[in-house]
Amino acid sequence: SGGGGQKGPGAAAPPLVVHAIDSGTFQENFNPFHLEGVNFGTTGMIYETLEYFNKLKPGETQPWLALSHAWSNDGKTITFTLRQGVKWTDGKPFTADDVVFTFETMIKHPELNKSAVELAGAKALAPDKVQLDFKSTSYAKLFNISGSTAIVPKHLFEKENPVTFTNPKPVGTGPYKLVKFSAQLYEMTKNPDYWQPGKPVVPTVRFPAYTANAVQTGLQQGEIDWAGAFVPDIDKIYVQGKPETNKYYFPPEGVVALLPNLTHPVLSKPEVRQAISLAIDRDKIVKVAERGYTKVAHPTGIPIPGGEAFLPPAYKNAAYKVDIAKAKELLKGVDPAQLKFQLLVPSPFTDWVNAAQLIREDLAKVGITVETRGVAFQDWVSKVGKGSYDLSIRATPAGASPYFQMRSLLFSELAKPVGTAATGNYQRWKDAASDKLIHDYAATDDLAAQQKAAQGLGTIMVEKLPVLPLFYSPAWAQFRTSKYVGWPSEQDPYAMPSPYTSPDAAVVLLNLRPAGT
Amino acid sequence: MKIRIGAGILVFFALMALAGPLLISADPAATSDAGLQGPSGAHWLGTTQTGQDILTQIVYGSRVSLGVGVLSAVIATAFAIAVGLVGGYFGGAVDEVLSVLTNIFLVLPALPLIIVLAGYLPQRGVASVAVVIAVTGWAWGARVLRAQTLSVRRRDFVEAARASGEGPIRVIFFEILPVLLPVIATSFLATVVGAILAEAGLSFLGLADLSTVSWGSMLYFAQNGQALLIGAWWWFVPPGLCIALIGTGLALVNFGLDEIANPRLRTIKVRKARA
Amino acid sequence: MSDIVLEGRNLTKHFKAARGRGTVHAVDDVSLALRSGTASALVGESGCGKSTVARLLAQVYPPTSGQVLLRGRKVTGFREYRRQVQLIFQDPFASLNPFHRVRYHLARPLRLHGHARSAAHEKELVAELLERVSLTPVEQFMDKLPHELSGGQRQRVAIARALAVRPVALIADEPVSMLDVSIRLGVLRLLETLAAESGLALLYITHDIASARYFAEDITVMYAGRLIESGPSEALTQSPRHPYTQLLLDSAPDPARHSAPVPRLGARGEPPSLIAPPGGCRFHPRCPVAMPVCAGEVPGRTVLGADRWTHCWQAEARPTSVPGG
Amino acid sequence: MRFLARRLGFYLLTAWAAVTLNFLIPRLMPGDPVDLLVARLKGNVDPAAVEAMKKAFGISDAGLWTQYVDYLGNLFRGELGRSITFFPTEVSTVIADSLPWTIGLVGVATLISYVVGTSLGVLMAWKRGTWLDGVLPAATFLHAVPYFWVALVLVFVFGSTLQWFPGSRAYGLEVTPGVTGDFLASVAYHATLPAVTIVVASMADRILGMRNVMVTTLGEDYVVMAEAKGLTSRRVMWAYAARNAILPNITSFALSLGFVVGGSVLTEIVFSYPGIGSMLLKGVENEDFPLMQGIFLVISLAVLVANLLADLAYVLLDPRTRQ
Amino acid sequence: MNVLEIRDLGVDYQSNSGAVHAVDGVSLDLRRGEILGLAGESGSGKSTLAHAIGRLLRPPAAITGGTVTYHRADGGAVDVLGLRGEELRAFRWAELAVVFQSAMNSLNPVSTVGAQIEDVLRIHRPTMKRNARVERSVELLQRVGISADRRRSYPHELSGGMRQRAAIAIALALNPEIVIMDEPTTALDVVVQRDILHEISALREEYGFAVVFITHDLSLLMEISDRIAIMYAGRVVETGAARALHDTPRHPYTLGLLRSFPRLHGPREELLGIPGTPPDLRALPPGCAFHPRCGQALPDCREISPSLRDGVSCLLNEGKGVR
Ligand SMILES: Nc1ncnc2c1ncn2[C@@H]1O[C@H](COP(=O)(O)OP(=O)(O)OP(=O)(O)O)[C@@H](O)[C@H]1O
Ligand SMILES: Nc1ncnc2c1ncn2[C@@H]1O[C@H](COP(=O)(O)OP(=O)(O)OP(=O)(O)O)[C@@H](O)[C@H]1O
Ligand SMILES: [Mg+2]
Ligand SMILES: [Mg+2]
Ligand code: NI
Repeated sequence: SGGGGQKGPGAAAPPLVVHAIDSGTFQENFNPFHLEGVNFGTTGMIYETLEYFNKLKPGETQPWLALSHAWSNDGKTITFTLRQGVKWTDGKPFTADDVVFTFETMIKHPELNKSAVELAGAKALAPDKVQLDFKSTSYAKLFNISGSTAIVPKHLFEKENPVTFTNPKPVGTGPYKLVKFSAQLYEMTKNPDYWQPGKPVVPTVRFPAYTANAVQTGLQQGEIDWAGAFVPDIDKIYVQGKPETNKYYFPPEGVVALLPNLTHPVLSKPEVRQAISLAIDRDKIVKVAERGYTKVAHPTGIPIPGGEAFLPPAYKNAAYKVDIAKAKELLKGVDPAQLKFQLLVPSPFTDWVNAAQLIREDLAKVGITVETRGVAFQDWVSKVGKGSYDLSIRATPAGASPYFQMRSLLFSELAKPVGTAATGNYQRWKDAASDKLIHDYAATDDLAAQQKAAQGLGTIMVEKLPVLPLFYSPAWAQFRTSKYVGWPSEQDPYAMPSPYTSPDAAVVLLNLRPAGT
Repeated sequence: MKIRIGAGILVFFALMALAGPLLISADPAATSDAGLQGPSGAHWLGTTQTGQDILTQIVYGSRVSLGVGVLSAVIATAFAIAVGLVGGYFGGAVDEVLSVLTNIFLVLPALPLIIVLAGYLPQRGVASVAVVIAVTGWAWGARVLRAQTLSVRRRDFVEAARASGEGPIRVIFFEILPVLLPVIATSFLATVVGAILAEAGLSFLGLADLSTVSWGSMLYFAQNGQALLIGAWWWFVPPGLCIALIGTGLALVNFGLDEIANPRLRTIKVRKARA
Repeated sequence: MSDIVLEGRNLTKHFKAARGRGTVHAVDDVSLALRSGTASALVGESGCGKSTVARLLAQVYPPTSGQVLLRGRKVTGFREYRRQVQLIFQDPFASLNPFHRVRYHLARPLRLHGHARSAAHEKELVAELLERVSLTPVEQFMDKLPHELSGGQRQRVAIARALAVRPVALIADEPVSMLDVSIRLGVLRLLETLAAESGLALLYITHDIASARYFAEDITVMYAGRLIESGPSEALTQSPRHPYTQLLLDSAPDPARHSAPVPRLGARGEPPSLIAPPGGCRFHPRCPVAMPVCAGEVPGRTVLGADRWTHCWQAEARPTSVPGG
Repeated sequence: MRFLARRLGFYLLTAWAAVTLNFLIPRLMPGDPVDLLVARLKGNVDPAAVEAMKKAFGISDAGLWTQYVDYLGNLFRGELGRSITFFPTEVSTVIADSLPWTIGLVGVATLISYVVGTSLGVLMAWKRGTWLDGVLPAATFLHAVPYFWVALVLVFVFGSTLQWFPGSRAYGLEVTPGVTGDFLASVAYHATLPAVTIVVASMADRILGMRNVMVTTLGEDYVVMAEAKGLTSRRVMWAYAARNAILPNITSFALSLGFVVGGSVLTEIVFSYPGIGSMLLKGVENEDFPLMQGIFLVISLAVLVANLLADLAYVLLDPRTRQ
Repeated sequence: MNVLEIRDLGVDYQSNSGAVHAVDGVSLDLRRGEILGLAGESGSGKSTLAHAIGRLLRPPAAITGGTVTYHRADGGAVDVLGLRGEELRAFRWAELAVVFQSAMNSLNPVSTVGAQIEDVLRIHRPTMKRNARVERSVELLQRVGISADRRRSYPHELSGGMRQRAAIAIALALNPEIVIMDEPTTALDVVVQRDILHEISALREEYGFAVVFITHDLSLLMEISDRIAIMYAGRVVETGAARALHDTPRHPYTLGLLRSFPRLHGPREELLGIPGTPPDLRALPPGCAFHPRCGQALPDCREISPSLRDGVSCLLNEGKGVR
């Protein structure tokens, strides 16, 4: 493509105003290694990953800075073939050295390796070939390796301490460049030398600072073109009777489940969990607590649509149905005096607080007394982590494939003894069959084999009820089609529509085209 | 007059807190399909987004709001009495230390301190919130009480009691304390207002227990539910109004007490002087 | 001459001045004796240290130096001392706790000092006390709160409270200066009778030297923290020996004078600061007849006869003549 | 001067107390920011990474005393640690960015509130028995209204319903920060509602306080005498009565600053104002202990300085303290 | 040659529990250049009367009736109670000045003594130059025995006696015809009191102003005043030349008062005092207010309220009083 970029009608194209993360002010931090505090857009728009994973279609990947990858050594080595002719925005070429530097930095500074990729080493085999070695089989971690690690320019980063470097003048390979920064607004313009010819079409992207409150007004007054906000009453505040232009799309991103503490003598009984599940009116929770913005979860917990292939065939069409009579029947053998639980919720999550209230009302109908307790977020983290709760509500992210979700939900190694903080499997599910299926999944690169393992895990979810899925946690995305069209939709879920997901947001931007074309 | 209006307001809210839940025995958290309805015959004050009845919430919330207010004021006042009276009565080094402590807590900004403390608080139940508010709210009373004790201590009747052989404890609690009761009442009432406001602020920031219905948590949910933007004034007006009204009631009683002590403060009808 | 009940010897009291600006020499080297059945007066202008002397004698303050003797002995027990020496304060509006009834004010000392055997006895004693101070009908007064009493009545309650302890010495610190002229007399008379009847040693502190003449047998005059002259009241008021006493007597209004314009006095200026009191005789800066020695040395006590003495270099020089202009 | 020296000593002591309190609170309270961060990362964290993070956040296992000494040392160098929310930005930077907004907003609002409130109090005391007495019940009511509720109502009425003033942010999207007329105008326009909130909510205290002191002062002999001297009402009211009544009012004003700052925290949050209050809430929500503490410290010290200024004003205004 | 004539003056304090008739039908004359003593027990209405004359009453006090007439030296008469606005301001201090009981309270604590004198000059003598004002204030201070360098002293830097002198100096600033002194020496001790009294009488000789001198120390009044009025329960019960009042008091109350003062000189007399306590002005006994305390009360005293005739208001001896 031409060095000067497109002139003509494109030059008059309006800027896109984006609200990604609630924030009163921005700090000048564009270091993609950072998870907290880094400004949105750093990964995706400025820095890019090796490959792109569509989280809405598990298994669908796209080459990005890497053209392809190849596993060897039983999943302990991966080799990437890199795209040629890509340039950093300062004109220097993008090479294998940059990739090696990026991964070596993660080895040197474990605190930057936030997704726990078990890297052992990185080396450049050729200017366009990079080999990464791992301590263990890492098929399942491909997303963390190539889908979420942003590659940084070695020639600039090697001069800095990557842990504390805030990178105020970022130089990336991505479609946009930072041009303006102030505490309440930063702005990016398109990279004229971007490697995807003719793209991006949106010339300017502006990121004003909005807090959770302010963004509502911003949406109402039409200041924002693209937001990822929870809007309590979306019809009134955002749509305002213009559904053709003021659109939104809330695809499932993970699953919110009721966690029964399996070390509890009563909750460890499957029939009790079954009864609880039968008594809960999930439709009402979705309608009242979640304002109808999401859907009741599939009993396997795997997000639908998108994850159909991972569903066990027997339960493909399974759905929850309230059955009070059956629930009562199941509880016959349990001493009613023991059916008293405390439901722990983080009180800042108001929708969960409301859901807890509904669960309480539902369970009361089958003779289970629930006391809902709202606690501070960190207290909830610590209590659930340590297993000192009866019932709780928690979200598990889907990740780029059901593996992460299932591992986090069911892997017995994550279940720590009560009193020790766990990082997953908070309900403390210990089941050899589940563990084997998780191992099977991780040990293969073959999609069919992976799907089979996932189906096995799904069956366990439905039959044994280690956790009780409630509803999908939605990804929030509001976008106006008055300036640009081409947004993801249920019909064409090519990327997560939320502006706060990276690098998906960049993919969305690259797909936009002016309204009326 | 002021006292009467103020006391009327307070009695109203006290009745609401004590007897209200007996009359309206609904669950304040109970949801329904009728979300976001304006005031009507079925829901006198309308409903929240999740269909909770606002009147029920107001009635039950009064318990928490008043409870936190009164509880922390009791704790703070007890502390203020201890510090103020002991320091003021004994004087000397004890007083120096106590009054520096008091002054420190006086200048430290209370709400930020409460926020920070609450931020660390693992359990944000009613009692712990009340304690945190009390911790930051006693200094004002202690300062006033100390100053008053200093002046009362010099009064002849205290000297006289000592001269007739009374011991210090008896002098403090039987001679000085009763005289300070109006001051204590004033500072107690002021602390209640402060504590109710602080609790509301904390809840509004989501730093109190939100699964208990209080006026503050109602405002939190109203704010989170964007009651403002969707024009659901019936959601955020009543709790705020209740807080303000109860504060007004307490303040009116307080000003009334002040006016009894200092009649000059009364508002007066000026009669035309003889022409 | 009756025996000495309470005696202060060389009492000195220094206070730390407010905000740490030096020392207040409130009382310096004051010796004073009270005899049973006798009313003595301590006279001096405002701020000269009268109340401080009273409080030292009542052992409300510990003296900086000097000692207080009760019947010739030092008493250390706090309560024991209170049982013997009682104080009546200037302001009847302030000396009763507005919260307690008359009965409480009188019953507390009775109980504290173990005079009451039972509740009934206590009530009896309270009634007796009220009767002694002429607050009748006693039943009616017993249950009154201080604000329901007039100033004179309050002062009577205060006196009754002091009496409840059954002291041997009573110190009345300006007991009537806050009362209306017309009711002063009654209270003073009451004190006078009590001293005479029950053999109390009474110290009457006042700045009104005329009332001292009427109600005390002897008068001691104080100036800027020191005693300057003492003598039987009639003799002292009719023939003062110290120039300050003279001045005090001259200054007192005399209704018989009818002499506008008011004559200028021999001395001018105001009482000295007690933080840096003048050296020598403290009166010398204002004294119309000061001699060089007055500024240099503190005059010693010149005994002028039975119970009469003064601290003045003039008296030293001319022991029998009356100084002043 | 002695008075000032004493006050200065007191403020130093208080500053030290605030600093120490700040040090102790996190160490006496349970909770570990790294656990929280791990929770937010939703699992999948390497234990080695946790350890490394602890180091990065400056969480130390050293003895309390050593930590205290280090802490004081860092403080003297102006190092407040790194924010967790805005990692790796230094807390001091975060504060430096947000403090000017708060100082500007609170400063101007407090000034207005003080001047208007005090003048109104003076007038109300002076004109007792006129229609101005009607302000009294209103002030009593406002005195008890939570700041954030006033803010909400103002946003509702003037922000969303009438749309006269913006209900959020500190300046418009269309202007670029800088010393330009456009920018300053935008800042003033955006600050209107928050400032009005603080003024409305804090003014009642000033009115009531000043009125009461003033009423008492008006009964003083020197005011009666000033009137007897045949001075004009204005002169009696201001030079004699208000001039004296303002003295006790200054002290109570200084002490109320803490409340105003507290109220402004809530106000900023409602208005998404980029000041220190919003940052404090962000810190609390994210368990960003370094940030929380840094902000609390700065607020405390700012209130202390304001108090010191009030003391200075007192000394200037009251000849009795000038010795 | 009256400079001031008070006729049937009444002042009430309005209160919820009924009106207090603090001054009730008082008629008095003040002659040019004389000292009129006003005596009476606490609460008998002396200050209220003084304030009423100076038009200094504040609500809840209200004048209920009567007149106060001021006669200028040139013969013109002024209805004092009818003065409004500018007239009243001009009348104040230029014609009638006031010295209050406690100088500490009647001097503005935050302004210098000199400034408080110059304040009067500036308002009343707008044409006077600054230098002239300073000169005049120095002159006045020196006249009352305060050295010129004290002009810039604040009240708290002066001793009690000096403050009282300063208050007198302020009162004399405009050479008024009348000076009202409300217990100007009560707070001072006898020696200083005598000094001040001397000063007052000397100044009066020099300037020839008339003085209303209020105190409850009757013996002091007897010494300094030309004529005396005795007040009881808001009424004047006896007036007369000081000597006459002393030698032949006609009202039993006056007699009682005289017999309450112990004498310093001469033989010891028997002190009689007055039994009972002063009445509550809210519930005055019917008839002569003094009758419950009067040893010689007639049955009629209980019903008939006597009026002031020939300088006494008493029913005894057909209205001639005790003797
Ligand atoms: N507790 C105290 N601390 C410091 N100074 C004191 C204290 N008590 C009294 N003084 C000072 O000691 C001096 C004597 O005071 P004292 O009260 O004994 O005088 P007084 O003769 O009783 O005066 P008055 O007639 O006004 O009652 C005064 O200068 C007073 O200021
Ligand atoms: N503001 C007021 N409200 C009600 N009553 C008042 C008020 N001020 C004074 N009084 C009453 O008016 C009466 C006269 O008071 P006033 O001050 O004139 O007496 P006084 O003779 O000057 O007494 P004192 O010798 O104590 O100064 C008193 O009974 C008093 O209680
Ligand atoms: Mg005294
Ligand atoms: Mg008076
Ligand atoms: Ni005579």
